[in-house]
Amino acid sequence: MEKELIDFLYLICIILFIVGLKRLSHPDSAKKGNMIAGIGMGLAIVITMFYPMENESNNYAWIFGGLIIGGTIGYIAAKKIKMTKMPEMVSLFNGLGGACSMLIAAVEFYNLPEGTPMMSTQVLTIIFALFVGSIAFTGSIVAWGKLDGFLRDSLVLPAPQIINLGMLIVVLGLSAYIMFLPEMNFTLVLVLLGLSMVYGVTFVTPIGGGDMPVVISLLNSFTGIAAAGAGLIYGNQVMIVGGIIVGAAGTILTVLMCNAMNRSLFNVVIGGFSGSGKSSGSGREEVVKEASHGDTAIQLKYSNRVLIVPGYGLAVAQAQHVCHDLEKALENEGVDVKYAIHPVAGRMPGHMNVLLAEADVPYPKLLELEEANEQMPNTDMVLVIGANDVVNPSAKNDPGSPIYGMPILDVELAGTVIVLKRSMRPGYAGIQNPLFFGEKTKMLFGDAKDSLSKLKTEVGNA
Amino acid sequence: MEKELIDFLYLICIILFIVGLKRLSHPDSAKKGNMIAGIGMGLAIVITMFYPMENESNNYAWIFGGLIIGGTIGYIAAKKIKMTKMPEMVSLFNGLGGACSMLIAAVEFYNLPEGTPMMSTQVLTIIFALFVGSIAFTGSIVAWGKLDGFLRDSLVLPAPQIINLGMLIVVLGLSAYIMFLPEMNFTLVLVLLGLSMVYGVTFVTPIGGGDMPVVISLLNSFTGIAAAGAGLIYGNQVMIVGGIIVGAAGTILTVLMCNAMNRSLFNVVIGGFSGSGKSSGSGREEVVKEASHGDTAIQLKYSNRVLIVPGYGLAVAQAQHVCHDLEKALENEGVDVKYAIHPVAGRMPGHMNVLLAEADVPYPKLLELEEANEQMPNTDMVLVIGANDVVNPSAKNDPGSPIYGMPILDVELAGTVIVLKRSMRPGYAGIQNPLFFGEKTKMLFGDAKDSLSKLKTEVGNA
Amino acid sequence: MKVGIINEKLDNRVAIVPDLVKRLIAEGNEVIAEKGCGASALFSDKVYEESGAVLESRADVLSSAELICSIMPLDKDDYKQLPTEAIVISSYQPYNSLVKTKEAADYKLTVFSMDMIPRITLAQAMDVLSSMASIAGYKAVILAANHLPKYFPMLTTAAGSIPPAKVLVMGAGVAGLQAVATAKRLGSVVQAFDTRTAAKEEVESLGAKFVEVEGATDDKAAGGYAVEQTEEYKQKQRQRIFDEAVKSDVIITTAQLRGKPAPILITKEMVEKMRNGSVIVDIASSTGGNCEITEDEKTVVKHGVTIIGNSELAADVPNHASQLFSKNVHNFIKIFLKDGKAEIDMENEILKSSCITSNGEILFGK
Amino acid sequence: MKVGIINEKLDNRVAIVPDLVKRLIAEGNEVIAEKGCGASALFSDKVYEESGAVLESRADVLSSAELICSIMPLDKDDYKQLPTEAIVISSYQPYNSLVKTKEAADYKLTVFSMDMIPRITLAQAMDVLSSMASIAGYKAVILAANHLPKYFPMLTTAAGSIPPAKVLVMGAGVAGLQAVATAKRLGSVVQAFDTRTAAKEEVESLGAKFVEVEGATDDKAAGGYAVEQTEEYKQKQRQRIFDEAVKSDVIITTAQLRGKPAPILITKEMVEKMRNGSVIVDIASSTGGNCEITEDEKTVVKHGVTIIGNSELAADVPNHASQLFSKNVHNFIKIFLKDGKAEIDMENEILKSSCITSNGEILFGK
Amino acid sequence: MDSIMQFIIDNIEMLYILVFAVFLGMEVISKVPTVLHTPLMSGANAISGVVVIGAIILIRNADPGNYIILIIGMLGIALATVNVIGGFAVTDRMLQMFKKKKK
Amino acid sequence: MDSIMQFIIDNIEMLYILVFAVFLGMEVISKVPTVLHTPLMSGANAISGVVVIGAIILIRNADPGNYIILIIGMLGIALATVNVIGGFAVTDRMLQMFKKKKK
Ligand SMILES: NC(=O)c1ccc[n+]([C@@H]2O[C@H](COP(=O)([O-])OP(=O)(O)OC[C@H]3O[C@@H](n4cnc5c(N)ncnc54)[C@H](OP(=O)(O)O)[C@@H]3O)[C@@H](O)[C@H]2O)c1
Ligand SMILES: NC(=O)c1ccc[n+]([C@@H]2O[C@H](COP(=O)([O-])OP(=O)(O)OC[C@H]3O[C@@H](n4cnc5c(N)ncnc54)[C@H](OP(=O)(O)O)[C@@H]3O)[C@@H](O)[C@H]2O)c1
Ligand SMILES: NC(=O)c1ccc[n+]([C@@H]2O[C@H](COP(=O)([O-])OP(=O)(O)OC[C@H]3O[C@@H](n4cnc5c(N)ncnc54)[C@H](O)[C@@H]3O)[C@@H](O)[C@H]2O)c1
Ligand SMILES: NC(=O)c1ccc[n+]([C@@H]2O[C@H](COP(=O)([O-])OP(=O)(O)OC[C@H]3O[C@@H](n4cnc5c(N)ncnc54)[C@H](O)[C@@H]3O)[C@@H](O)[C@H]2O)c1
Repeated sequence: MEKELIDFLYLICIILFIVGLKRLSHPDSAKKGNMIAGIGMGLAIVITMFYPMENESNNYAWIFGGLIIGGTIGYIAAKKIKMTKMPEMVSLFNGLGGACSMLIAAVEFYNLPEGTPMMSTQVLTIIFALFVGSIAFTGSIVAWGKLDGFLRDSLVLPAPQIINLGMLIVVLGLSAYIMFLPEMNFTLVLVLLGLSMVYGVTFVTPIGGGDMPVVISLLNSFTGIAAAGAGLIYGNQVMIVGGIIVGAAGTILTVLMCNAMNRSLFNVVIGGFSGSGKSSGSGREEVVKEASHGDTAIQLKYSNRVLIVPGYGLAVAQAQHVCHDLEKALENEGVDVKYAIHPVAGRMPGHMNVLLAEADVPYPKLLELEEANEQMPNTDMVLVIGANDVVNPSAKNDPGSPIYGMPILDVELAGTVIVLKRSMRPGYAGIQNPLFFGEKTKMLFGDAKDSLSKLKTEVGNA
Repeated sequence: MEKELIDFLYLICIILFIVGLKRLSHPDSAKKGNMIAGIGMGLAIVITMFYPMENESNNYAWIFGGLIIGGTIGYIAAKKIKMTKMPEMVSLFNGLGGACSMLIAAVEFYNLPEGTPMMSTQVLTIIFALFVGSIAFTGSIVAWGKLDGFLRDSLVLPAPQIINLGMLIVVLGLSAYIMFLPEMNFTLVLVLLGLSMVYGVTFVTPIGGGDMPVVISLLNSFTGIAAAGAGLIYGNQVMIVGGIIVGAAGTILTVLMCNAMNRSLFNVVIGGFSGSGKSSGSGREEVVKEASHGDTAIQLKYSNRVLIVPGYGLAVAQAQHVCHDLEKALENEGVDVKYAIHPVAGRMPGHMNVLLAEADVPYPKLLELEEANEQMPNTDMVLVIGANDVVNPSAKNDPGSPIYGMPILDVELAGTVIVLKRSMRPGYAGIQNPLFFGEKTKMLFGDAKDSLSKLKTEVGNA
Repeated sequence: MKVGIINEKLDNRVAIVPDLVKRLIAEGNEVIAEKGCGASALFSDKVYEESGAVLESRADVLSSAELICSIMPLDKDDYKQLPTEAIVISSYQPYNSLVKTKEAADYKLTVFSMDMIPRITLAQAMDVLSSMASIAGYKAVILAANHLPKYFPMLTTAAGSIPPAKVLVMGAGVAGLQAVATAKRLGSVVQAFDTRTAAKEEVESLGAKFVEVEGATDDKAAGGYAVEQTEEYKQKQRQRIFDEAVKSDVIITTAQLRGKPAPILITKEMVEKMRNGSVIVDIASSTGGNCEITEDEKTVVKHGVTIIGNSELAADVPNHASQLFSKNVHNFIKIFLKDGKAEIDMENEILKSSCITSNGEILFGK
Repeated sequence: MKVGIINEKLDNRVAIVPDLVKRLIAEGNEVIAEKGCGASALFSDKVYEESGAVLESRADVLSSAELICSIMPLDKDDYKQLPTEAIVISSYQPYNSLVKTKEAADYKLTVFSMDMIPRITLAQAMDVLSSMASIAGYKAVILAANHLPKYFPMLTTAAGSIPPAKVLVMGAGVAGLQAVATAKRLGSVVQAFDTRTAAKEEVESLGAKFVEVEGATDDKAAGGYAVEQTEEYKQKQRQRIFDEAVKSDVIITTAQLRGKPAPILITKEMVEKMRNGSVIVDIASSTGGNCEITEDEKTVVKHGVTIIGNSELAADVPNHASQLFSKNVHNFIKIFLKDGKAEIDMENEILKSSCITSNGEILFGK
Repeated sequence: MDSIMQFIIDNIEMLYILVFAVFLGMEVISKVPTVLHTPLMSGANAISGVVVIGAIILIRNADPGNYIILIIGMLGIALATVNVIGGFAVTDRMLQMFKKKKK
Repeated sequence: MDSIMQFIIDNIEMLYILVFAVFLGMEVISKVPTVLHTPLMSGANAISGVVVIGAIILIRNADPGNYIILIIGMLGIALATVNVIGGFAVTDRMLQMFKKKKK
């Protein structure tokens, strides 16, 4: 086929990528978007088989071999992995993509015709692809390890900032040196490759486990850029444009993720991801997991049964109206929402009744303790809003606790528990609550009214 | 300068256009966005002065003459025009841009070297620019006339759909004919130009005045496409890309505007804009102006004082909570919001008090009739929510009215009045309300709860 | 014009409050008030004096006033002392009984009965039926809450849960709607009944539930007053009310028919089936009551149910009730009192409808 | 175990309601009830019988019961008939007066006073102080609304506007908070006062305003009970209360100090300056009242202000109050009653604190 | 037709640019709040005055003696400039109302 | 440096394309709800496996006897394909939870 025709077909692939990404960014169309992008990729691979070459030895057997092996492994891995392990998987996949760029760059360096001037765009391009691909490769592997747990967070480098800066200078210096040489020195290239891979490791290692999603997104954009670099080597449009688009999208996504965590891009890129105390504990200590408004909202929206446990904090925040609004928004989405009223929630008998009546929550939506506890196992999500003592499992488990013997709402029987409060401070009884460190629990810190209205907005958006 | 360098600089202009448009689509950055786009345009004009030409006769005097004349007229017109007349102005401006494309295309046809084959991309391009530019030109002028009022809406063509289709076939046929001729026939080109202009007129004429904003947006995208067409004639990147971007953006904007009016693009393009009864009255009859949620929200947000007049409809819609939410959202934006409580609003004494107390509206926010009427002249906007009789000026002006003599809330003393109700149906007294046809009044049809929650969302977005 | 205020013998309210005295004087009138007239409505003689009223004995007030304002009709003793040209503004409720009207006619007095003012938009500001009914609706709920041996709102406490009280409001006119609103405020579960079709929307506009009984005769033409319903409808209605009533903790009845006895909505049988301790407040008691065994102006306990028959509940909120009543009176007076002079134009719809007797002739019903 | 229920001589409530009778019997006990014991709380003898209780005369109940439950302390006549090994569960309020306790000690009875149960989390379900105070807070507002010659909520009507009533709640404990909530529900403007620092947040959590007086002595250590304040503070407080009180239409006072007379928060002077027709409900009246001129268990009108002194308002909502009280009693009994047998472990904190006399010895205060 | 196909193949990169420009134009606008519809339309309209570039090129190319073309060209420049300058100025005025008020 | 400048000038249209691609990449994502961050990242990651094209070209160009290159190339293809196939499949699974439930 003519190269121009191929390029025209590649344009279609690119359009499919763009449309796919676009659709991926809306919940309703995301699944389709993913498929569209996949079709684009398939088309690109097929087209490439017909790409006109100087030296068409083709070697289709090798190609199909690679495709089949990779495809099988990828598919099985994706299907077998547990839902909770998906981010790790993405990170690993991403590393493999980076590795491919790296390999291509290395081979192309090796393939460079005798006497190619080193100081050329071509060499620059190859070095770029090599460098970025290597970082994406090893960085992703480290991120994977951290998320999966086989690499410990506590493995800390001394003065990571300085090490990273040093590594960067060395790698860039070596690259320049290679280009200034009169002719190719493949050994040096291999050294460069090695150093780049090490840099990938030192880049990610200092970063706390809680920030890994951001890092993965960043490394993903690196992979995209590396792919674009590899594309430049061949002047291949779909690689260049596809890679750049992923690079740009990944960068923006990284920024968005930082924003969602209330961190700045600067803090992330320069500040070396100095893990925020709260989210990155050191494995053995009790760790509090923080929830995000977005994820909570989507989880709520796609639940079947939700139980709201209001407490004194709901009253303090005067969040009863917003709470009712959220409840109605969820009901609109087909979620069954009820309230579990603990007899001593709040600070006076019937405190919660007063509040919820004010917000016009219909009486049949209120469940009493026993009823609520019966329904707990069939409940997908519990929203604990400014309650504390009334959901404290110590009352059941810890005979030494001052509240031992008080009946509580057994929220841990439900699928997921989200606790809305401002801090880790205790409630009326003045005691710590083990629920907050529970397997199923996530904390959504902030004033209850704020958090609820954000949740409501996100439920509307999602 | 080298053409490539120019193209590189043009890229910068294009980036400025894109960034400008991007910013124009957010309220906070819109002003800057406009400036950025303007800078891009200035840069493009300057660069073009250095564009390499085969035949550089330059004729700078003519160029500067044109720029100065056009610039002066444009600037003065833009500054002098009344705020309310701006849409007309935009339409007129747009027509002039289209006219320029048309002129360029005509001249370039005329300039075609002897013996150019007619069946060529070049000729096709020129004809395209000529055709689209002409439509944009005359269409915009008609739209301007309709908005300004010097062209009457009642000027109706018989069977406009058929006329338009016929015109289109004739124009396309003539274009094809010209291209199939062995050599250029400039007379025919002038005929084509004339017919295209007529088509522009017949295209817009059947459309009701209320739909003009949509039409202007559509014609604007035509102008952009025409500019791109003209750009193709010269292979000029900034014209091509700039024109295409405006064309695409204009088309999307048109669709968005249709959506905001609850009309489909189909209804607009094929259905020949058959004016919806409500918004396009025939000049002399009393016309009800409909407000959009977006515009109302922005007006509210940028008001200093807003008065809410609740009525029975607020109670029927049970919209008291949303109403309070909107009030708080506005207060957050620094707007002073009060409620004007008419003594007989609702269906029982104190009906509004009961509602607003339920929503926890603080008592000091409630004004009585006399107080409210005193404040009316200092009020920027009045939101009449499901009230009718209590704001009916007939009680003051029309001795024959059954409610003559009842004290009313004199909302017409305020800057703007937005009435939220579901239809034009009368209230308790069963009589029509002249307020709804008033100079300052706009209707926001729909259930009060719906409308209010949309307003609240828009206030948040804007 | 000399305006007289007297002490109501059977009522806590007063027809003209001190605030209004000031206004009347500012408008060029004189005001003479019987000593102690405002006491039970918590307006002391001192305040009256400060407002400019001259305090006199009842006899003096009656004999010198040109315009007498009262809440309840005067009696024969009073008439004797009044000059015949005196104008009386009061509530004679001629639809319920013409006795008082006849007495006034005998003395050739001109009487405007505030309750006869037509319920047109223009007259809303004079509508004592509305203003008093509104207070009665509120008070009925407060009374019921006070008598009920239970809580109104729902309450979940360490010592167990208390379900919300069930309140049924019969007749969703002005009083009924206000009762609905007040009962809802207090946290009870409220249902309401009415035969007017518009009532459903009105009840729902207060967030309460409407108990629908199909087949009601519509009454748009009756200008806001209820009309008598068919027998079949009444039967259906009784069954539905029966079912709801026996489940209710509180029933508030307000259904009235102008010039007719109030419809019986709660039978003796229903009362017997109601839970012990339940409360019925019957605002329609003066025209016979909506409950079969209501005793007017009495609170009785029958079959374990407390039945309060009181059509003048507004008198139990005398301070505010007097304020609203005076405002109504003032708005009414303004129609014919210009610069301290009465100019009565009998063509005026409001005056025509509300003048029940003049010159010895009974105009009511004409 | 034979559980006895007696008719309260001075109270409308009953210590054990029929629902609880069923439970007790299911748990292996017998229940004997005095005829008519539940009548005033609207539980008929028939229902008691249906629940499984044996109805007897008072004498029979007293002489055969092993465990007697009552709301108010028994009197000497009763003691005479009781076997000495009998256990009495009631509210003796020994902090206020030891007379009744001494009498019981004289007869060597074992008395558990429900009001002495410590206010720890575990005992919340037995806390009669809370459950009764909560009802009292509600009832206080209903009573006030019933006595006030005004409307509680704001009302804009064709006959003029009525401003909302101003309610001041003093002491924001259980009763006070419930009063705040109820008054807010009714649409009045509510302010509340308390010396506890946590009270501000609690009051605001009900949407009402807290009247701040700076310089209060904190009481975190006192386990929920209020402590006495400094003289300077009291002065400041009195001034602030003065200012607010004279502007209020309704004042509800609930401030109590355990074992001491209630603090005087409303002086005679303040009452004099209050508007005519205002209402004060003093829940602290049994320990002297927060208002200087409160008369316990009486409703008096002084200086134009209605002052209701009643510390047992819960008795005015007898049906629900009895339900809650029984639930409290039941939760308490469950501590020591296993399979119909009493196993009293005096090491148990709750039993230890609430047992005020046993074996002729007064344990209260030990 | 062949020539058009050829044209496309010859200008494949141009085609990329066009397609991307269309996407960009659409994307940039896609989530504008209703309140900005009119100003945005006005701003886009000003940019569509980019056709002025064409008129400038036309004149610069023209024979200095060919007055017809020069006049038409100048007219074109003037018209398009009205569109550009007027357009940006009007947009700016419309956007005045979005100025934040001080609280 | 000059050569780089020259490179840019020679490939001006490529530059347009690149710039537009960057813009498009950014625009397309700019308003994604937080809940979609992870799936979107995963989807973008799958697309970044487009580098597989490079590996294919590499092999197709390679000397059929040069086993080192062929093996490395095949490895590259395999790795990139894991990225592509695995990426799309994982994304798809993540998006399962967005399926609308029937009301
Ligand atoms: N019901 C009664 O009659 C009564 C009477 C007296 C005492 N009590 C006691 O009160 C307790 C009631 O339990 P509970 O679970 O309702 O309350 P809680 O245990 O006191 O916990 C309330 C929680 O709400 C959070 N909170 C406060 N303000 C908030 C805001 N604006 N936004 C979000 N969260 C907020 C606080 O955490 P942050 O500070 O971290 O936000 C606090 O941990 C029990 O211990 C009960 O024994 C009850
Ligand atoms: N306050 C009293 O004591 C009392 C007692 C009896 C009578 N009235 C009379 O009632 C009237 C009160 O005046 P008003 O202005 O409050 O009410 P109104 O004149 O009855 O008008 C209410 C308006 O609300 C609109 N509406 C109804 N449902 C709505 C919904 N869900 N969403 C949005 N709009 C809705 C209706 O128009 P659409 O159908 O087009 O939506 C209607 O025009 C006066 O005429 C008064 O005399 C008052
Ligand atoms: N035009 C005005 O401005 C104006 C002023 C005041 C009242 N109104 C209207 O007049 C109407 C009646 O007011 P009112 O309170 O004085 O009426 P009312 O006291 O005469 O009757 C009270 C209610 O009882 C209802 N009723 C009658 N028979 C019944 C039955 N058998 N079963 C159930 N309900 C029955 C009536 O429909 C009415 O709603 C209301 O709709 C009110 O809004 C209008
Ligand atoms: N631990 C528990 O589970 C539990 C159970 C019940 C009550 N409590 C708490 O105990 C506290 C007191 O409850 P209560 O209602 O029985 O108390 P109470 O009846 O003893 O006193 C009522 C209120 O009056 C206040 N007060 C005392 N002196 C005052 C003064 N001079 N001025 C103003 N206010 C004064 C007190 O601070 C208290 O809030 C409350 O905070 C309540 O939440 C805790």
